[in-house]
Amino acid sequence: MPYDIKIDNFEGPLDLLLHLIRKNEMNICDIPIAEITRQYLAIIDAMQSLNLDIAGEFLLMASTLVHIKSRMLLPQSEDDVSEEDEEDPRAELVRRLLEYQKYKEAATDLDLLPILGREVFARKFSSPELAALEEDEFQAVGLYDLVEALRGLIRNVPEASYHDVTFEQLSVTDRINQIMSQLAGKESISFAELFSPSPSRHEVVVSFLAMLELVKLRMLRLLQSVRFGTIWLFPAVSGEHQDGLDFDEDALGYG
Amino acid sequence: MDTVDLKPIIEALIFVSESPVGAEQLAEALDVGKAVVVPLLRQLCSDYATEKRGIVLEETAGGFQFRTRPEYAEWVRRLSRNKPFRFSRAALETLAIIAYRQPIIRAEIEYLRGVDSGGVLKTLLDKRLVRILGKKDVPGRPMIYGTSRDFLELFGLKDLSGLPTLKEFNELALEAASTVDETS
Amino acid sequence: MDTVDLKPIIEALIFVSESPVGAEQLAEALDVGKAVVVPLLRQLCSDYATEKRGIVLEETAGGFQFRTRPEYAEWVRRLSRNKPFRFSRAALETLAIIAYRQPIIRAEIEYLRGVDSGGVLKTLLDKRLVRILGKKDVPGRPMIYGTSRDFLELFGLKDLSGLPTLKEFNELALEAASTVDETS
Repeated sequence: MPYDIKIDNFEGPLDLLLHLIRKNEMNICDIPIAEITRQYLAIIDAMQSLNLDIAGEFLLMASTLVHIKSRMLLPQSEDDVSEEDEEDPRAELVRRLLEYQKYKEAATDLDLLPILGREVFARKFSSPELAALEEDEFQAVGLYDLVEALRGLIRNVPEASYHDVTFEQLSVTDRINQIMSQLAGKESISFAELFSPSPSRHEVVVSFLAMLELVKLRMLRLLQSVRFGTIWLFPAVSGEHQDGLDFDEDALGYG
Repeated sequence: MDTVDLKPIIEALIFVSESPVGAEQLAEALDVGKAVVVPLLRQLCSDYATEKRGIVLEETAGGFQFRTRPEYAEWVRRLSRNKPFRFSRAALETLAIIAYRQPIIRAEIEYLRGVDSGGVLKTLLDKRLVRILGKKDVPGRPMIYGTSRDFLELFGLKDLSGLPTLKEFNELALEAASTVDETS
Repeated sequence: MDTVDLKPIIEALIFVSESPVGAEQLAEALDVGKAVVVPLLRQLCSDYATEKRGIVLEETAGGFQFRTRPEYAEWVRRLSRNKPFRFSRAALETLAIIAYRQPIIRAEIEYLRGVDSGGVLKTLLDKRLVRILGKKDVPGRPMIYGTSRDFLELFGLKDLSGLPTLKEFNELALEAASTVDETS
């Protein structure tokens, strides 16, 4: 009895038909269309009576089967059918079934291959050797990135904090000296390290101007390991680093 | 440079790469001709294959990659506590159709499978196993699909010619492809 | 189990682990005593050290790990420098907006992305995937952006009409959402 068949177990109507043909040991090139249609419809009916959702494709195939069946019943007319059109009404369905079977087998064959992450494993992660490298390799920072970092900082400054700090005005020159002494003896410091824990807007602006001045004087290099990452300040020790500066006028256009 | 010394360097370079490394890539990094690299790669492959080792050097997706031996899968899973994944039949069928019939459009896939395949197709695109090759010059200009490098890598294929041979059927297969039990 | 066979398994297990693997961990996964594993680990270490290989097995604080030979660091760096350019999410988003909405000005891109896009835009201009088409005749005369020939080449497109239509994609996505996870 075909009624114990669960439609969910089939990928589609072609899969279900292949199953029925095989189960009934029918000849695929000469499918008893009336019988297979009967069994197919019985399954669909059984499913519907259980109030199960049946995908449209299964219903479409049902109507295709009924259509083929009716064409098989019609007597062949010699007049209105030319010879090439005189194809077995089942021919297209048979082609599709054989074609489908081919890919179904191919799918099984694919599944038998040793699959990466299932039977075989590779090093699907960044090796520590490379991770270390990436940290070393800094990209030169354009002005745009600098302005972005500044904007980020200003955004973090609470409104209230800069209203009452007017008495302690820092000059750019003072700040230049401070930065240079902060950098003394160090390989680098981060942009954020320049500031007190909650800097005033004035402090941020002055620091920024001081930094620009130092860059202009080629006493400082600014580098960043990734875009939008932390900006690092390096003391420019010799002339060889001057190329590292990425200060084209274009960059300003984005600020 | 003495070529004798290049073999371990090639070994190291393939080892650190996340994806398969091609002979051209190696030749460029080593500043030698491809003709120097290729025989060394062959040698490395056979070194790993003949010595009883846990790792083999495989040619896949246009490059070379170290992989664990398939028979050790269970141990690897035990250590990493990974459950084995499996492909659904829908995904495998669709993948097979695309692999063997590419370039192919969605309507053709659906005609062959007899079911709507938009959802599976999207999943395969998301998993980067399938890619869009372009658009077909027919009304509606539907997208054309094909398999990706990741597909080759996943199935350990050198290139598309490495796909299992497609069996042509004139009748039902005797040993019918699994039906009911194998669904996931 | 014969201990002779454990060595390649241990090799495979350490090979695929992202972090160093300890002897206890291996013993547990292999279901043997630590006393079985330790001498095999020593042997593996010396195998790799004595044969002239590109990889060495190192014991670090957390356990055992394969590393490339330190003297090959320069080669590793050379290989990684040749790595193809990787798109960040931001770059891809921006490129997509420009590709589909060109000619477009920066303000429109930023309106769509909801974030400042100057940096990505600069990167894309630097990589020559995006070009400046001209200046818009509105106050401020903002620059108008579009995609380049390199962009078409990179994505294997003959011309812009080859871009997949969003409608076709939305359809796929919709169906994917309505199906249960297909490949797991």
